[in-house]
Amino acid sequence: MHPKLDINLAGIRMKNPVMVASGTFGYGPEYSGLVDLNKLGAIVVKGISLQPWGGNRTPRLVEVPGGLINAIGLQNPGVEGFCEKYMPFLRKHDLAVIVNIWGKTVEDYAEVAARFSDVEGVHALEVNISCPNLKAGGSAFGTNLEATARVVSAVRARTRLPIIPKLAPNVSDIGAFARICVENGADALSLINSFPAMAINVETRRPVLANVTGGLSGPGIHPIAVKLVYEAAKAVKVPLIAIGGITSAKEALEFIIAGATAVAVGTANFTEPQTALRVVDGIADYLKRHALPSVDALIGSVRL
Amino acid sequence: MHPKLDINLAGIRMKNPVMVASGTFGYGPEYSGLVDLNKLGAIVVKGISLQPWGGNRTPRLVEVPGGLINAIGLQNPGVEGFCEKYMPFLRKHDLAVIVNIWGKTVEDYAEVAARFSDVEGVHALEVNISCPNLKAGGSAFGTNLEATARVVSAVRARTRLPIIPKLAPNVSDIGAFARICVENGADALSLINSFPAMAINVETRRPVLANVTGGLSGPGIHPIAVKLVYEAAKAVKVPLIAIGGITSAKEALEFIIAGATAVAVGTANFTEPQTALRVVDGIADYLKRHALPSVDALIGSVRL
Amino acid sequence: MHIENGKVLQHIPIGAGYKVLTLELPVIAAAARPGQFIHLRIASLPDAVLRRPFSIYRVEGGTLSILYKAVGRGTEAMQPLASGEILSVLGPLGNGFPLPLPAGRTPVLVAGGYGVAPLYYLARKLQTKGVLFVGGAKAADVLLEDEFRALGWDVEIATEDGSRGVKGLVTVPLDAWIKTGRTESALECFACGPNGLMKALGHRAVEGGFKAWLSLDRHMGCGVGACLACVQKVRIDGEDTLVRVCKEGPVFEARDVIWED
Amino acid sequence: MHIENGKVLQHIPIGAGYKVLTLELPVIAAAARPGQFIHLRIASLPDAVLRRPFSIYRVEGGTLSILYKAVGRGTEAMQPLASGEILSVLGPLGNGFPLPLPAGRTPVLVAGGYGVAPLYYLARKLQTKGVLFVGGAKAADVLLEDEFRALGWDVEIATEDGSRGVKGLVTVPLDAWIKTGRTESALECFACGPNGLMKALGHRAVEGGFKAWLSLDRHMGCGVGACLACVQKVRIDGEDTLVRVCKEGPVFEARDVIWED
Ligand SMILES: Cc1cc2nc3c(=O)[nH]c(=O)nc-3n(C[C@H](O)[C@H](O)[C@H](O)COP(=O)(O)OP(=O)(O)OC[C@H]3O[C@@H](n4cnc5c(N)ncnc54)[C@H](O)[C@@H]3O)c2cc1C
Ligand SMILES: Cc1cc2nc3c(=O)[nH]c(=O)nc-3n(C[C@H](O)[C@H](O)[C@H](O)COP(=O)(O)OP(=O)(O)OC[C@H]3O[C@@H](n4cnc5c(N)ncnc54)[C@H](O)[C@@H]3O)c2cc1C
Ligand SMILES: Cc1cc2nc3c(=O)[nH]c(=O)nc-3n(C[C@H](O)[C@H](O)[C@H](O)COP(=O)(O)O)c2cc1C
Ligand SMILES: Cc1cc2nc3c(=O)[nH]c(=O)nc-3n(C[C@H](O)[C@H](O)[C@H](O)COP(=O)(O)O)c2cc1C
Ligand code: FES
Ligand code: FES
Repeated sequence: MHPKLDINLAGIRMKNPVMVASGTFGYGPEYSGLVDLNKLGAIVVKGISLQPWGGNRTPRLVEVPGGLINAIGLQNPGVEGFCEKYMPFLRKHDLAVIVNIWGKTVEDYAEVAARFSDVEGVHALEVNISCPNLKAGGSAFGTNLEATARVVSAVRARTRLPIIPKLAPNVSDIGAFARICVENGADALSLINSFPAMAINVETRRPVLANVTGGLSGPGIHPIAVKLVYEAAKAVKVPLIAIGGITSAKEALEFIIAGATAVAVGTANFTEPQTALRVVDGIADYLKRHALPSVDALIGSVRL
Repeated sequence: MHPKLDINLAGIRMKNPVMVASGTFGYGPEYSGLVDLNKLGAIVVKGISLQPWGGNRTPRLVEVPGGLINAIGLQNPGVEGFCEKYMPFLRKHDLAVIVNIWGKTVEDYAEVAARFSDVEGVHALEVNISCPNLKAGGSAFGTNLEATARVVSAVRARTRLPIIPKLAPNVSDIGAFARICVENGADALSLINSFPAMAINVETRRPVLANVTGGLSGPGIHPIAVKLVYEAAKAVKVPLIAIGGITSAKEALEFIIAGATAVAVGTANFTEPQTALRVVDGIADYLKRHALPSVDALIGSVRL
Repeated sequence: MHIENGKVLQHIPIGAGYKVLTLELPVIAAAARPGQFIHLRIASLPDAVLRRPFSIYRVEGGTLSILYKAVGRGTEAMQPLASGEILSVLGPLGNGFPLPLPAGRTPVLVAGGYGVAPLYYLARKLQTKGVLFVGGAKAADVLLEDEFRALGWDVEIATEDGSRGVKGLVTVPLDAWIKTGRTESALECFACGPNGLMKALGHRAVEGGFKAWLSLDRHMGCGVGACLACVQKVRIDGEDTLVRVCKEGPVFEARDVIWED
Repeated sequence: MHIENGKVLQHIPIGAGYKVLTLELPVIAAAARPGQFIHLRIASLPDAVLRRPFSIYRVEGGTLSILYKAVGRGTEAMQPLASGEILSVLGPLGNGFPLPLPAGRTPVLVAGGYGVAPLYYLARKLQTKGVLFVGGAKAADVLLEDEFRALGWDVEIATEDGSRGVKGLVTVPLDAWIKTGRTESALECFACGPNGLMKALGHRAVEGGFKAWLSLDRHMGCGVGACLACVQKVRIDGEDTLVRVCKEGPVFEARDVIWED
């Protein structure tokens, strides 16, 4: 018997629940020589803003035990540049295209969302309210309930596409943020973004990253992410996309059992570009071994 | 030239800035066959409550990449039991004794603090408002500004000992928590406690820990802790005790450069019981190499 | 209790997936007693924050051996260990089996899996010879039979598939043996193995009225009594208390242990 | 771009702390060009989430070699690599040096540290012989001199302590050499080394009006253009833009590079 891997995520049909996370897989072409995009459930592209944006100075990345800290600063070609340069390529492939969007003001977010509404081939918008690398906007929104509500409702008002707010991990009550997003029209939720973090070169006594602080990602944050997904699943009914420290099917399965409908592989793409494909295979094997008919049967099946 | 390692932490004189963290070094005797307590700056004993407390069921601990998750549940012999069984031993040693205290109600905290006020050989109280393993109390206090204020002021009112609230990491604005603690009489601050986290056995689909969730500690959380210490140091003037993922002098030095006056070694005691001693030596070597006269000269010396 | 860097002297497979690892540990070996364990830092798993506990199987001169099987990350990472490599070892830890054996008692050893290891060390220290009850899934899983016989001990075997000795769990031949006219007061039982076996044996001891010492296996953090990860509920003079398997244990008297699940 | 598991064939020290690691990589080797690099996963550092980039030094048949030095965690962990071990390799990555060399041009290579590696690979591919300027702290740090001479190239040496060749940085003999009656338009420079050297050379090229190709060294994440960790500001037809050293680079024309610090 062949288990059903396909899922329905807020109306988006995906052939499997495995996606690649925003900022770790570029816009599609970068890894396409190594990874058959048609085998992925979805790609979440690097964060896009209204106008092109240059991001932070280098160094932008540093490896630490259990992961890495990044402060890319959301460099991107802007809505127009992205649509011209990358959408034709993405349209040629059979996978869901989720565009990660951000802005410095509520209006920015809403405007970007509006621009993407009628772009052919865009399946959903992931609303990044949790980037640790923006002075204005970013996690300033995602750690404030009222600001979160404003961004989500403003985006909701300007697009018919499914919207997926991406939650910040550095909050005390993830359930409250999940609920306020849903109350304001979120169709699904992504969690989590990277953790605000910092590394100091003790010899020079300077921060390693030009931006001083950055976002921690990788295997080390996975157990925290599982807890947050578990809490969010108790708080809301909408589908959850779980992100954080996935390196194999094992971590992905923990997320699904904790309550996620889909998962996204981030940092591990740098380590092993084919990680997402291995996760797909590993989930299929697991369902067979446990005689489960589908991914759906596993979602939130944790036994207390 | 021999650099000065001794520090003055809220009036507590310590021969060096290296302590062992609460819950990872017992009450003193456990590791004393391997570690000369007289070489440590201070010991923070396992959390003590008014009455003896049994803690959680087993399994209470699980190793994960980059650290471990614990859900001990604050098992302890209570104030009386602790004073009888362990204070005579601790008094015989030349190091600062900091008692980590907790309660289920504000009154509990205040009462425990009062009981310790006149106990000879106790140098300070670390107020644990951030234990991820308590349904009532614990991080329920530490993630709520108003509750934090109530606990700290209540404890302040009942003791003349220096009080050191221990902050939770799962907050959006650590500076606000640092400030409210100081406004309510804190003499110093400890940060951070372990992160709420969860591990699931995918084969059984059950949580690995009997308590379902626990607290993540170890090397993986260090870069997050550095960021939080850096933020707290900008927010308040009182001395900070930095905790999280120290395995060598390097991580300790990052903390001090970020703004900490002292550091505490936790999980690494399990890996290498003599870690704290090596950190002391490593800090001394570093000060020599950089021709720095004292630890004080290094505190908060990060160059932006 | 000591921390000592041990040089690997030997690392040999003994069948059924088990290996014997022998380390040069003069200081720890000199202090060791049967039933105690060591806490091993696995150098080839640098990111692991926890050591791994292993019972002491043999002590000869300045060397100490453990008998182990690959069951996960750590023990897998131990597989390639070769002579000359250095491992950080904490030990000896815990209290061993109570010695000496009271006069006139016949020692009865009951082992499952790696449990034969500490019991073999015990058998070598006991003046009186006795009988070992050892079980396994199939014939090949029965460990150290020849070693025990070489010490002059009787060995009673049970295998789940009946391919060797009695068919079933090791408790089957044990029950039979006890029934055949033993005076319970004349025997003293020492056991180490899976929790299921320890529990079954514990109940028999209490009901059958014979003395039994059980070596329990609990997940551990520090191994020295500091973290409270390894607690076990016991009843001591009528009072329930939590004791630390790494410190007050791993050996407990059957009648004191309170089985919660 | 490919992912290939490469078997270690050779791993030999060549002095000054450098080693040459040779891997069996038929697919990547067949596609490689001078100036490109590989992204290596260090198996003995399983917890490292990032690969490590290394320039391609030699390609022969189905084998590929890199020349490297231990400077941190990853390169330290590479030290014990032995024949037969398998490493996951991503490559060939980036754009190489522009070939062929326009007719009538003399190739001038300028190397610092590991920079000799990609330049040696380039020299082997160039039809025209030229001159290599190579520097080091002391005589022992001057790498591959014999290899270049064996190709029939001139080698000009500078050492900071003057123990070999001219005393000072490699730019000293270079300046002298250029001044002695060269027509700048007749030479084309290819360089790889520390950022300080690349910057110094870049300015000389712009002022001196000769063509120079610089291979830049930036910390990398993905190595394939996806993460934007490795960006460099360049001016292309009057417009400032950020390019990815791993993808549009690592080789850039000196006059395009904007040096921010
Ligand atoms: C007092 C004592 C004596 C022991 N003696 C032996 C022995 O002589 N030979 C032998 O083969 N095994 C023995 N064990 C079991 C041995 O400790 C485990 O097999 C080993 O820790 C597994 O580690 P791992 O990383 O391979 O497994 P993993 O499952 O990857 O380990 C993950 C975590 O769980 C812990 N863990 C997993 N299984 C066990 C277990 N059965 N008991 C305790 N902790 C566990 C590990 O220590 C580690 O912290 C003993 C255990 C205890 C408590
Ligand atoms: C295109 C390119 C080609 C290179 N070719 C060679 C070569 O042929 N021979 C050689 O010896 N070295 C070369 N390097 C440098 C080499 O990548 C670093 O020495 C190596 O990454 C250091 O890793 P580590 O873990 O030992 O150092 P650590 O400092 O422990 O590494 C920590 C992090 O910083 C990065 N890092 C540290 N130093 C450098 C550096 N100089 N450049 C880029 N990243 C760095 C590491 O990749 C890692 O991500 C090249 C670098 C680049 C970008
Ligand atoms: C280099 C890098 C760039 C990232 N860029 C973005 C981004 O543009 N937008 C966003 O929402 N998340 C971004 N992220 C966060 C990831 O999408 C993901 O949430 C995080 O890395 C945790 O997953 P991981 O542990 O699997 O990497 C970025 C992460 C990394 C490492
Ligand atoms: C097993 C264990 C028990 C702990 N018990 C306590 C406690 O009783 N009180 C407390 O404030 N913190 C407790 N902690 C948290 C540590 O003191 C420390 O804040 C945390 O582990 C982070 O430091 P580390 O990464 O160095 O371990 C405990 C941690 C561990 C691992
Ligand atoms: S393992 Fe830490 S108390 Fe037993
Ligand atoms: S290293 Fe990722 S874009 Fe260059």
